[in-house]
Amino acid sequence: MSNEDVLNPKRMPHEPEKATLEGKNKFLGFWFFLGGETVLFASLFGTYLALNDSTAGGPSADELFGLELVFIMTMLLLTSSLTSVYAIYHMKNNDLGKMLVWLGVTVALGFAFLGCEIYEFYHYIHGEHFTFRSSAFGSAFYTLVGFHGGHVLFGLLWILSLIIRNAKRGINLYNAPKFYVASLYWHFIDVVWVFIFTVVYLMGKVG
Amino acid sequence: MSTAVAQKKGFGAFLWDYLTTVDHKKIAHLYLVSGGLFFLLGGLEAMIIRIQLMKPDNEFISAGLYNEMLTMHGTTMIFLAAMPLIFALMNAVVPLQIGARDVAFPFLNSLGFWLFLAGGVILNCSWFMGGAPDAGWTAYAPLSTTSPGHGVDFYVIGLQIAGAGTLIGGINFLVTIVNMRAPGMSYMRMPLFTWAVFVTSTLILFAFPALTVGLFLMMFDRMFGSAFFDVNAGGNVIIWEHLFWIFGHPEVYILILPLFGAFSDIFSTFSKKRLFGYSAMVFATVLIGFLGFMVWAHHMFTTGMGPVANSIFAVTTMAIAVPTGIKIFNWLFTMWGGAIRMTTAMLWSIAFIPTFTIGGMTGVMLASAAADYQYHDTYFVVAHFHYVIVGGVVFGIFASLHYWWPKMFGKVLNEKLGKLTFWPFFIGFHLTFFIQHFLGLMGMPRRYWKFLEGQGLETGNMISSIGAFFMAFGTIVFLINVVYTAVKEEKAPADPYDGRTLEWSIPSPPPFYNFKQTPLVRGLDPLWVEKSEGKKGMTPAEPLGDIHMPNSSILPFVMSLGLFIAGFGFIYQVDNIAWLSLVFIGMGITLGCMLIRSVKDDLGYHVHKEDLEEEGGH
Amino acid sequence: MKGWMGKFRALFLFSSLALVLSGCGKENLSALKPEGYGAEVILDLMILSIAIMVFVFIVVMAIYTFVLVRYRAKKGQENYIPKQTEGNKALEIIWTVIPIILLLVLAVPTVQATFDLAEESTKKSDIQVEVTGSQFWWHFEYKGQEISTSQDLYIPEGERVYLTMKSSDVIHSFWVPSIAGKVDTNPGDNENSMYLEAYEEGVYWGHCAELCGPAHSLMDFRVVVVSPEEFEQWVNDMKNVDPKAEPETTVAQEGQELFQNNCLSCHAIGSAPKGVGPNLTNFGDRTKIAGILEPTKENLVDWIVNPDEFKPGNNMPSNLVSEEEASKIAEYLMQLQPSKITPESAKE
Amino acid sequence: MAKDTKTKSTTDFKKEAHKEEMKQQVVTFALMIIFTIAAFALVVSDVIDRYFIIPIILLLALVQVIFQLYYFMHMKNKGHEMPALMIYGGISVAVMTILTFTTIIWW
Ligand code: HEA
Ligand code: HEA
Ligand code: HEC
Ligand code: CUA
Ligand SMILES: [Cu+2]
Repeated sequence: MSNEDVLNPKRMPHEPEKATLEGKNKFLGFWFFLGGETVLFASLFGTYLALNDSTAGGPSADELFGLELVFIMTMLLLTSSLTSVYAIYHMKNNDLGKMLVWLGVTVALGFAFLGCEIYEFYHYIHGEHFTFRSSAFGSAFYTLVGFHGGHVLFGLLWILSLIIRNAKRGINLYNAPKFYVASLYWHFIDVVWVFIFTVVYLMGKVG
Repeated sequence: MSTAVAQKKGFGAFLWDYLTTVDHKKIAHLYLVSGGLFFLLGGLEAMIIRIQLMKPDNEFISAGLYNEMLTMHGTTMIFLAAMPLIFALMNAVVPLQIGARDVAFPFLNSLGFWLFLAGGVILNCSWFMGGAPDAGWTAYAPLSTTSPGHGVDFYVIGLQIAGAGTLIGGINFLVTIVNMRAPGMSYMRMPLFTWAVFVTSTLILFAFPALTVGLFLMMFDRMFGSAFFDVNAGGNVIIWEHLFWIFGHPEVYILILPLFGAFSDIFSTFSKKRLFGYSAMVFATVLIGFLGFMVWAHHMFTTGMGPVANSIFAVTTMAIAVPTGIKIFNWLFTMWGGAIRMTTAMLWSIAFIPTFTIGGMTGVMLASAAADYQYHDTYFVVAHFHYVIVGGVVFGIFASLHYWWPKMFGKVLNEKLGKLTFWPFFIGFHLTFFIQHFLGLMGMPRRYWKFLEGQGLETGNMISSIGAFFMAFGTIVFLINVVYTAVKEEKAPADPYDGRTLEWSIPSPPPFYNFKQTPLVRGLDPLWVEKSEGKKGMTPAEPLGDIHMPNSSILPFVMSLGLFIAGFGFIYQVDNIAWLSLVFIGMGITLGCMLIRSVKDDLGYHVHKEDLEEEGGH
Repeated sequence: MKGWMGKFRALFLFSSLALVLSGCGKENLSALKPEGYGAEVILDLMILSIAIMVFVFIVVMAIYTFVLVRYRAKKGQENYIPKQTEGNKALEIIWTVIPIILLLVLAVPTVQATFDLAEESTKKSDIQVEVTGSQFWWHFEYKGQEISTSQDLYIPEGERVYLTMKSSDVIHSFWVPSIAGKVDTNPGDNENSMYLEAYEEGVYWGHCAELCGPAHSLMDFRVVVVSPEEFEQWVNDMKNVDPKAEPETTVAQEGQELFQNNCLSCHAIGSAPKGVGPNLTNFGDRTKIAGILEPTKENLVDWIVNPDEFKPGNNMPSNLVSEEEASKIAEYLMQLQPSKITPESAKE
Repeated sequence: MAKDTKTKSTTDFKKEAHKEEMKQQVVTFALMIIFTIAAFALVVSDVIDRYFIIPIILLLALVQVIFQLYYFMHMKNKGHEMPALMIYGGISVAVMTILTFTTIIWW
């Protein structure tokens, strides 16, 4: 396939993200990467579970966490997962405008989530004097949740740069895999969050 | 861009070529040279260790320096010598064996190399910047978290960066093998080296994240005051042990499996027989990879996990002997009935069998949990793992280098010098390490700066040290051979050994696009299949056409440079917060490069059919 | 690598095996000369595993030697193409099943021994010692007895002594090769346990087996095994120590004073919880100074003045006192012999 | 001309298929929201014994994740054999890791 064909496909195939060898590679490579990320987060979860009682006299999970904010954050992130599905749906229908809109919504929801998280951390640090250094529990908590937050931030910047870069040109076989893979990443972030709200917050509350 | 890099090149152009290359064959050269240098460095450190232990109560080097030496020896050998040398082989061979023109992600391939190099250089900078890490290659907390100075910081940052490179490399090879095989090359027709690389890459994918997390925790504890391993704030030092070994045990199979694959190819080629029990070999490789994840705690029998956990891990560990045994016997029966040619590559492979069997068997002895209460952390363990690592991995690397040298550099290594490399190394190896089993049982713990007089350990240590000199001699002969071959030997033909697999169907060294026409694979050992039907080479699977090639790029190098700079920022910001600026500069460079990579279209170029026709030949 | 290599290697293995079975190394240090229950159980396990391994190795080497002798390409065979065999189901099953059986033979006693050696104290009357590893010395506290010592651990012959193990800083590992295996001492709440059961009176060498800093290789200690009666005597003597007792000679008295002014902040005499430095109650009976030096007066003076020269990185400050003062302190320390039961009694 | 209509109808068919899938996605989403609310409600209301709550909310999380993977991330579609293999590989290592960290880290 010539480079022109890749940038300006004469006809969009059914799965534009997997139409070229590069696209197929990207698709597969990214899934594999997510397999590795699974172990990465499992190690962090394991560490958290091992240390969640090690409060060294500081506040415990039960005393610290409030569920209202976490619930809102969960809803934000879950919804953003759906909106990114919409974006890919429109990508497959070769409808750039709608795709960008939905990606935009996704990014907005993501930033809202991130805002909540920052607010939450700020509250713990300044309101409760619960920091990264207070105890092994503190270290484990901020590391696990912070790693997830870092992933969210990276995802947002990534999707944003894709939006800006491709705003003025159509969907083609070169950028379709990029959008697709970014959306996979976004879903994976959501998967991790499902476990965070369950294991960290809900189980922390149950005790 | 499309016309390949200028033909007549000065040193500058040559350097630029290698800095920007995304060609897997050149990346293989890069891995080989840097891995080789690190091997010499690690070997030098080993020599210093052996000189210190030559006689009792020796003061050749100080206690602190000894600990740095043994830590750096282990770390360098595993992460900076063995791993990259394996990656050199993977890069040089896998795409050729599956009939591909390049790897799936040429850009990432280059990035992986530069990250490894950046990490390795950072680690070794510690020597000149106030002391190397000194907590053992296992870096158990809290010795590592409380170790004064910056030594362990270099360990943490260096391994983190090098590890990221390895992870990228692993994913790259997985996708390459899944997606880029030539038509007809089904999974069950892949050469065993490729199979082994596939399983190894899977292990990398699942093992390295655990190390990444472990290193992050250690980094946070040392640099940002967190309390993961600080027992006074509720931390738990056992977490590090688990994270390290969840990575560490699979790591030793990451080291050995590719060479198991290489040995399979070598035995088969030089016995002129197809591999005995091919499907069993594949199955055993997969099984070893799988079991490799369930045994890590056999390094922790004396940690105190309790008899239940110890028993479980003892039994799972022993189970690995079964698939490994399947391999040993299949190799033997590959040679059975064959016509064995005793080339240097074959010599190393043949020496591997008894050596590795001994190492594996001492492994099973170690796996016997209760008995490990005696063996653990003694020279018995040192003997075990050098038998498997040197006898398996290093022998394997030497065998593979002799075997694939013509494919990598276009010349067959000199056979006489090859044998002169082998014999001293082989004899020296057994001299050094066989006796160490007994030293261990006689009560000599490992990581001992000194042993005292009157404990009956003198003779053994002396013999052991003498052996190390033989190994050094062998290594030096190898270096001489490399130079001699480059200068004196003649150009090698495409298929100097009457080979069986696809890499031997193209010129030595191959053109940058590897295969002018993708070959059609019609069975296991595809080239052999064609040859046995009287054909000269492979039948193409496609008509001659344009070849799509990736563009070179300096970005991987710059990205790694960014992390290199940021690494120093992280290490020194503990002393003075101003160093944080380096973190921002370095991360800025790296993230900036990522942004450029993401927004700048990079579609590669095409080598045109007409140009290919002009080249003619082959 | 011709056939003779294989034979040579087999021979080599045999002779070394003979070496193992006949035992080698020093009596009080080698894992191959068990003088206690743990070491004996483990040696049995080792011998079983070595036997299995030798069997496997012989089988492998037999095939190996045969193949290499028989199937080397001969001159003039350059164009010979061997038969391309795919495999052999029966053979493959054999070399899967036989190793499984061999491993089961090893696994069962392994699990048994693992549980056997994990036994913990059940009776109140058991002798229990709390072992604490510190950079680079060992502290021992006899539970319920108000006895604390360092470096030399006294235990009665033929009785199980239960140890609980912890660390005050980094991970160490407590290893007495000829009596039992080793167990790590972890900092924090992860306390371990093990037991010692020695068969013969004697002084047994112990090592620290986990990298713990520069002087890791010098963190030696000893287990002094005495008869049960002697042990009882020793316990009584140690309980009744008067930490303030005046030494006889005047030099020693001056030494005592100097010691109290300079050293008592770290070193206790008499029963006391673990301090920064070793407890010196029965220092006069030590087998070695700081675990490694012969217990002579010169060595002691040298140690007191400059401990770092002998144990790099240890936590005792150098040059606390002058050489002259050190000599007086040495006089005092060497006469701290509260009990007639000493390492000499263990040697009969 | 004829060719053109054919293209058009396949595109329509494609769109139809995508739409069908999209409906599934919305249902998936609704279920996920319900599960989430259920999990939070269980914890807040405190009606069930805590020993039961934890397995239940973990189960709910698991189901959600399966939804994400199979529907949102299309793992149910074909061409996902390798991704599934690697995700399950990752999950098994993850399970072992977490099992370890919840059982034998402290003793
Ligand atoms: C390439 C690297 C490599 C390989 C392949 C292996 C292979 C094995 N290792 Fe080794 N090991 C290391 C590298 C390796 N190891 C390192 C580096 C350490 C130390 C780390 C440190 O602490 O610094 C270590 C430490 C180590 C320990 C911890 C010791 C301790 O610290 O106390 C144990 C314990 O179980 C062990 C066991 C095994 C086993 C059972 C195998 C098995 O895979 C071996 C299987 C092979 C065979 C058994 C031979 C062939 C089989 C047959 C011929 C069939 C019939 C056989 C029988 C029936 C027995 N290893
Ligand atoms: C791939 C892994 C690998 C390899 C190949 C080796 C190779 C060797 N190793 Fe090592 N070793 C380890 C991995 C490896 N080792 C690990 C992981 C540890 C544990 C560390 C720890 O406890 O934390 C260890 C520990 C270790 C110890 C124990 C230290 C201790 O516990 O106190 C000893 C002691 O004898 C030793 C010796 C040797 C020797 C003699 C070689 C020889 O085979 C080396 C042969 C090579 C040479 C001799 C090079 C010769 C070249 C030159 C001399 C030229 C130099 C020129 C220039 C630099 C220009 N190693
Ligand atoms: C800051 C604490 C500290 C002070 C003060 C100190 N020591 Fe020590 N001492 C130690 C430590 C720690 C060790 C253990 C060293 C080792 O083996 O690693 C030790 C070991 C010893 C030993 C060897 C003990 C043995 O069991 O074999 C002797 C003897 C000794 N000190 C004497 C003295 C004398 C005499 C003084 C005063 C002049 C003194 N120490 C002051 C900390 C101290
Ligand atoms: Cu304590 Cu080594
Ligand atoms: Cu292992």
